Amino acid sequence: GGSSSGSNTGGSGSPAGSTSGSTPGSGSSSGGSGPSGSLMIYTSIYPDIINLVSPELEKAFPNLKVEWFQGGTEQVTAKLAAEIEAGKIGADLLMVADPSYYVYLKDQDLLLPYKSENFDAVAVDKDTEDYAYTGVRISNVVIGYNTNLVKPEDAPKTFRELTDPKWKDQVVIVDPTLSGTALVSTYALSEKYGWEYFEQLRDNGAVIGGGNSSVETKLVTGEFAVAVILEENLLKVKDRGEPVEVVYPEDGVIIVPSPIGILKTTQNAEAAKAVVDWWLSTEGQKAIVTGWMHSVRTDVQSPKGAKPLAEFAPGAIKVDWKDLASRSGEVKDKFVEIMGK
Amino acid sequence: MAHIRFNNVVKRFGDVTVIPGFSATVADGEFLTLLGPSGCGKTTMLRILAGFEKVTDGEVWLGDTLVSSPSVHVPPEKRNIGMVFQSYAVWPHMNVFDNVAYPLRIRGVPRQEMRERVLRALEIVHLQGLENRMPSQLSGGQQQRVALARAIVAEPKMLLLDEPLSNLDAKLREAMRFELKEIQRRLGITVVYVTHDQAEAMAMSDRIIVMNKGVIEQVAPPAEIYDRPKSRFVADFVGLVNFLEATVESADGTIRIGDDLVLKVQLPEGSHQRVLAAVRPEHVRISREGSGVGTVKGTVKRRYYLGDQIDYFVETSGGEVRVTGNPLEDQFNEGDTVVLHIGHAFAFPL
Amino acid sequence: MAHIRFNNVVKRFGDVTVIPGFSATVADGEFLTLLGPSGCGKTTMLRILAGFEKVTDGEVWLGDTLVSSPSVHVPPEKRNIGMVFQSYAVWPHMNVFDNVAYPLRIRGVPRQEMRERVLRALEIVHLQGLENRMPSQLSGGQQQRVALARAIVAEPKMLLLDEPLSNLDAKLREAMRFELKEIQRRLGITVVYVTHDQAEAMAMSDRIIVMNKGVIEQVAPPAEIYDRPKSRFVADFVGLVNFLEATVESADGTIRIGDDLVLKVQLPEGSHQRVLAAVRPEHVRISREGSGVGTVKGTVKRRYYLGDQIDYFVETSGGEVRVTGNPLEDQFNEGDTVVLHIGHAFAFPL
Amino acid sequence: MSMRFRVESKSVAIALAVAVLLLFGIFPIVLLVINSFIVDGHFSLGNFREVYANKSNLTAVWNTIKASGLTMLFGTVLSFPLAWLVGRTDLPFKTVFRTLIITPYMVPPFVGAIAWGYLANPRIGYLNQWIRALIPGIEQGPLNIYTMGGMIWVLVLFYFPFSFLSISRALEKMDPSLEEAARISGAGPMRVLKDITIPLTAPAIAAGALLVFVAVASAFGIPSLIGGQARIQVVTTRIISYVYVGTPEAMHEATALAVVLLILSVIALWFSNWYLAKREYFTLGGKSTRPTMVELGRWKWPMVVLFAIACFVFAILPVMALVMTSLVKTMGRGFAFDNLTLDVWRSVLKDKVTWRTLRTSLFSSVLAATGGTVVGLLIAYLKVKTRVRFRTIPDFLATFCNATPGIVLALGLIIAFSGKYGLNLYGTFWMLVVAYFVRHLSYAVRQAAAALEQVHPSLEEAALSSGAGWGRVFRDVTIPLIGPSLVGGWFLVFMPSFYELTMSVLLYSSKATPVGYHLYHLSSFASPQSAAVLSVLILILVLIGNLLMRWASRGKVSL
Ligand SMILES: Nc1ncnc2c1ncn2[C@@H]1O[C@H](COP(=O)(O)OP(=O)(O)OP(=O)(O)O)[C@@H](O)[C@H]1O
Ligand SMILES: Nc1ncnc2c1ncn2[C@@H]1O[C@H](COP(=O)(O)OP(=O)(O)OP(=O)(O)O)[C@@H](O)[C@H]1O
Ligand SMILES: [Mg+2]
Ligand SMILES: [Mg+2]
Repeated sequence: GGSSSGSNTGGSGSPAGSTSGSTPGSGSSSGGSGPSGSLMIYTSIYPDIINLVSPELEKAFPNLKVEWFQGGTEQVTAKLAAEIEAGKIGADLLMVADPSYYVYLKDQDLLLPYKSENFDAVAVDKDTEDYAYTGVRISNVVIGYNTNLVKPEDAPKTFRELTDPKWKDQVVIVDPTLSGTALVSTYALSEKYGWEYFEQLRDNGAVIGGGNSSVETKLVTGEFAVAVILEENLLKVKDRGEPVEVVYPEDGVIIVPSPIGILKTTQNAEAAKAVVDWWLSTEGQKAIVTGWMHSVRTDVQSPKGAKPLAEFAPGAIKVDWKDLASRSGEVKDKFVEIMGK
Repeated sequence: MAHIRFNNVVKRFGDVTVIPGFSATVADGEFLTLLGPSGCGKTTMLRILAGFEKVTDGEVWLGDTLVSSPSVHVPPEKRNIGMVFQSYAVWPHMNVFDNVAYPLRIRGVPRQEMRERVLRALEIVHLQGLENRMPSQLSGGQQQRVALARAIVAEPKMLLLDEPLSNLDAKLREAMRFELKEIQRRLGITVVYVTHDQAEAMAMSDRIIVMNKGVIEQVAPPAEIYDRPKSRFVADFVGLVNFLEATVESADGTIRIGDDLVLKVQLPEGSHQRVLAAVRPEHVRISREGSGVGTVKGTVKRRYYLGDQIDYFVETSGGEVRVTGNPLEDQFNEGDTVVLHIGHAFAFPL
Repeated sequence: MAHIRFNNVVKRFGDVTVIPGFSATVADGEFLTLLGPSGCGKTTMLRILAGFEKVTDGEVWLGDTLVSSPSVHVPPEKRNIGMVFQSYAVWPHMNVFDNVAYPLRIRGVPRQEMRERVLRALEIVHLQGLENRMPSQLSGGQQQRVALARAIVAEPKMLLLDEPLSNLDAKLREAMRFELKEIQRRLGITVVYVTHDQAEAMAMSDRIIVMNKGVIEQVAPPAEIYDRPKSRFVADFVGLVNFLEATVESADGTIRIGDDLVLKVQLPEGSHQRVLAAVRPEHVRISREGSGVGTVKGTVKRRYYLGDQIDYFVETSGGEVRVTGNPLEDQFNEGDTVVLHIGHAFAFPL
Repeated sequence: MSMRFRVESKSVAIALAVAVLLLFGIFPIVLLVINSFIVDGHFSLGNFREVYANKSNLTAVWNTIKASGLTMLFGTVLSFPLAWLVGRTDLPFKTVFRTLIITPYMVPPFVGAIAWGYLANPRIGYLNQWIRALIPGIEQGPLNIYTMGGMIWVLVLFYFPFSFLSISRALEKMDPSLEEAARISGAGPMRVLKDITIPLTAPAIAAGALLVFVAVASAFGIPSLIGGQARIQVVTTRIISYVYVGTPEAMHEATALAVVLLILSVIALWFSNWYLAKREYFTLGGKSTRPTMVELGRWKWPMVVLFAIACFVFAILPVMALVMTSLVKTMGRGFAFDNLTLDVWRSVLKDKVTWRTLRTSLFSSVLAATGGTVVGLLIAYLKVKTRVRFRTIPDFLATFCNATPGIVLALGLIIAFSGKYGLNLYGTFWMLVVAYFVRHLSYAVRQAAAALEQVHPSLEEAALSSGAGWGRVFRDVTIPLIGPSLVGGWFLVFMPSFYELTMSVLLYSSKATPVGYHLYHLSSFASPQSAAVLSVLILILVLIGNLLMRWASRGKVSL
């Protein structure tokens, strides 16, 4: 590692105009009033959640100026890759969806080990060796269906069932080349059922509907009856009154415990650590739940309309994040090869 | 049939009336020239005849076919016309050969014959050897000749030529004139010609139309236009002329100009006390002395040597008179006292 | 200082040598005309002088400044010239007024003065009242006059005029000639003029350069060019001429043409057995009879009426001779037997 | 002589323009490309071998060539007659038609793709529903936008304005006597079109075709939304799948794959240069001729109807689909009278972020478009009007920048301008301006170059001999003569910059958030309806802007 160690002058690399003049540690020295200076968080959590937590963070850390760069997981990581190349990482804290990316960053020695005071409360995958990252929110890949088109009793019960002729030309799935969570589900399903599963899906007329939001629209408008999609998308539109329902597949929900991690190059490690603590606290986790995701803590309840994690977590499909981290390109290629014309 | 008839043609651009009313006929095989001041509507008439401008009113007939009227419009390509545009309109993306070959190509002339005919046309306009040049590599006169070659190559029934020789030198012009005349005679085609070169108009035309502000002033064979101009405008526009105010002395046509110049002319219709006498320079002989009817004394004010002739401006009691002298004959200098012998004059109402 | 010096200027386009070598000087305030066949390089020379073409070799000096050489190139806008392009180059996006006003605008002339000067220039070219027209609403001749007005409006030190009157009728041409000459005299500017109109060249120029294929054939005042052409080419190109083969009878210049025509000429340098005699049509008098030195019998073959003159082509034993007759005098018809009196002739080596 | 060393304003201006292009466009791309040759700190062709050995990538290359080629072909074939109708005939309402027909260009392509999804998805597309209602017995379809044909259809609609704008301007500028000379030679109108009009407008046609080709090859929105569902991979979607791995190594692989787009664009540009170089195209000369409009006669009203139908299909239908979507309460129930609401409109219009991002985008894209027009004009001038050696190189370089997919270019910009090489723009408003400028510069170059090809040199020379320096000539003669094309080029840069998404998402900062980011966020996190509202809003604003411009310039400047 070390290729990107913070040999550069303070604060200048921050992309979102962070004008922090803070010297390392300046935040930590100021005892009672908490960390100060500024902190840049790169994240893929929804902007409405950011809007929600911003005032809370402000309350919790009155001297800290928290800035956000928000985008899809893929965009955030692409940006980070370029910054790594330029040797100017702008983020202090990273909160993107795909856990395997943290495996990669850790391998590159880019993450700052930190065992949060709330670490033990986290009930999902976390780096228990080095404390380089820890899950902070949980997204689940599930099945959704349009209630205008499918009666609850007819709804598919398993991922496997989607290859059944009953669902011919009715299924829409998310593109793993565009979405990190879809990459995870593709990996998980191909590991569980082999690539034949996707060949069968293809032959059954399943369609790649783009990213999660685009698939969501196709399901909502009734263009497709069934979708393999993130639970949070379904919960959100269902709440809005759209005709969709969630199915937690019996052959295993795919749980994606999205982590939080501190970049080694941070100039304000104290603040970063404090904010990690906050996110893992019950306040932070409540915000997560408002955003239709599940909390990583057992003491925070599930989002509205969702099954509690505990009910489906045991039967979830296990994902080997290390393996995925090293094979993501291969998985995408294979998927494209199978689904492509 | 390339007999042309203009039937009270009117042309307006927006609210500018360019042709208030134009009626004329051109016989089959005739060489007709439009002559008139810049901006009088010559190009407009040619364009109407070619079918590029619709008429605002009136009719144009080609033979027995009505080709233009406010409701009828035969498109240009159906009129079998060759044309040289005042702006040349040589196609910049084709070389000389292709430019000239185009009308033949359209007519589907076989390759070999086409080649021959194009080369012949290029020879006629003295452009042999430049077939492969692009127009931008040609001089102005060369481009004009490409346009000319293109107009004649297909030997159309009718040729419309808008100042086709204006950028050529005297020698080449004369050669071209000769060739054009030759083509016209050989093929018996009808030519409508626009030129501002009087010698050209005189030498080539069967008839000349003198236009002024879109209106026909006179239609007649060249000699008649020159010798019996119908109006002061025609006399003035065609050839050089000295205008001198005169008093009518008697009804048989004797007029007096200034103190001592007495001339015999054909008086214009209607009775007039005073008329405008018009005298062409070449109808005046200049000499050292002389007297009698038609002579007047004067002083040489200015003198211009033109090579084949000398122009004198002579001050007389009746006004300044321009005279053309032959350089071979007696020459006069500025300030010399001379006598002018006026051989012929016309008279117009003042 | 608008004294111009061309120092062995060479111009090649790719591998076409257009100007093989051109040396000449133009005095301050001189009116110099370039005369030559189409494509001989006149426009090229003007463009070199204006600074639009770089020279391949040689130098151009304006006064004491080297303005063009293979390594030096003063841009056109620094040369203080006015120019009329053979293609007019009237700007289609500006109306007449703005086109003409442009050189003044560049020079920062105040509004009111600009307006006056533009209107004056438009008056000079007879375009009053068309200030607000767009070029596309003008006739060819009108556009050309806009170009002329634009060239003179700023009264530059040097005027380069490339066939500026080619699309104007005789009347307007003469008026323009007069105005140009007037401007030149008043301002004492240097004018380099390209024309194919010989009368124009003769009447206006202080000196004429006759060019042929990029090479200077003769530089001299008009009368000298006409009366003492240095070469057969010049004699032929400037003015009309009859070429007749002749045998030298004696070293004092007596030559014989055909059977019976004996003339006295100045023999060309070097000794020759046979020479080419050149006779200008206006140096020949045509009559019914006569005899002696310088006379020859012949038959009228063709006759062209040109208004102010009549051209006769007379067949003699020495060849066909073109003669200019005055329409006022005795007229001859095709077939008539006539006698030609030759007043003056030159001789060139065969 | 001191003259020899005089610094000309012309050379300085052009040199500056080229320098700007090199610094902001070429430098970042070259950095990336060089890095793509380095594996583990050594020079290696490994990335290239890896990427180009992959069968999916090769299929994607072929699909890209096919999609770009066909879009270019259909786009050109479609725009020529339309451009001819508005440029050379007395077609009634042509100013309205001219603006309407290019409205697809005023809508972000990905939104357009969504709109066409609403219209023509085989199951519940509005069009299909209507057709099925009219013709009973059809179960599905009959239209299916999710096919190669469907994708090309949408691509054509969104990219043909390149061709339409440049061709219509060229036709307007053409000296009609050139066509008349052919008519009089006996050629009928169609023959004249083939022999004279089309060859003489070749620079404009080629310019448009080239832009369409390169733009489509480097486009992501439409191929991803439509091609994805149609299972058609193209180079950009493949590149994205590399980039989205989120590691520098994958980024290098993405760059290696992007190189094929650079090569394709170079081939296309080289081909067009080669074709154009053989001829001259001065159709705007020193002698003005009357601007004769072809009279359509009895074809007039049929043509109006045809054009109106085209406008309806190209512009009104998709916008209508967006508006309909934006008005429904729940998308699940579709467009029904008891399911309508203005809430989405209200919330988007009331949202301060909407207006803030619109403002940011307006400023950045006006700057990018203006800068692009100036630099593009100079580069085009260098190429067309000078005899300098290597004069065509900057044009190639601008085309490179255009051929580089936005995502790759954005990565390059981050690497180049985050301070490592002395200049730190990253995270500022200026980064957006630079990105938009670089990516779309070649639109301006193409438009200007095609227009300059037509202008006879004597028009500039006349101004020089009037005493104007080069800068003045440029301002007074050159620019006004090709003005309409420059406005067209400005618009072509402005519009995609205004709603730019791919690069914006990577380069925005909290202080300067462009509307493209907002749009992205609305469509992926909020509701597709708010994205529809925002797109329609952008469209309305642009149309108003156009009207204002036309009004302020008394009809001289408009689209
Ligand atoms: N780019 C070029 N390449 C090759 N030859 C050229 C080029 N430009 C001009 N020429 C040739 O140079 C010669 C001189 O051209 P120029 O325009 O100077 O002639 P000109 O004397 O003005 O003729 P004109 O009286 O017909 O206008 C012509 O024969 C022309 O064909
Ligand atoms: N579109 C137009 N709008 C207004 N007036 C016009 C338009 N086109 C031409 N004119 C005018 O019509 C008149 C006739 O033009 P035309 O070109 O026929 O003249 P011309 O006789 O050919 O002149 P020239 O000898 O100068 O070429 C001119 O006075 C011109 O200004
Ligand atoms: Mg005319
Ligand atoms: Mg010339």
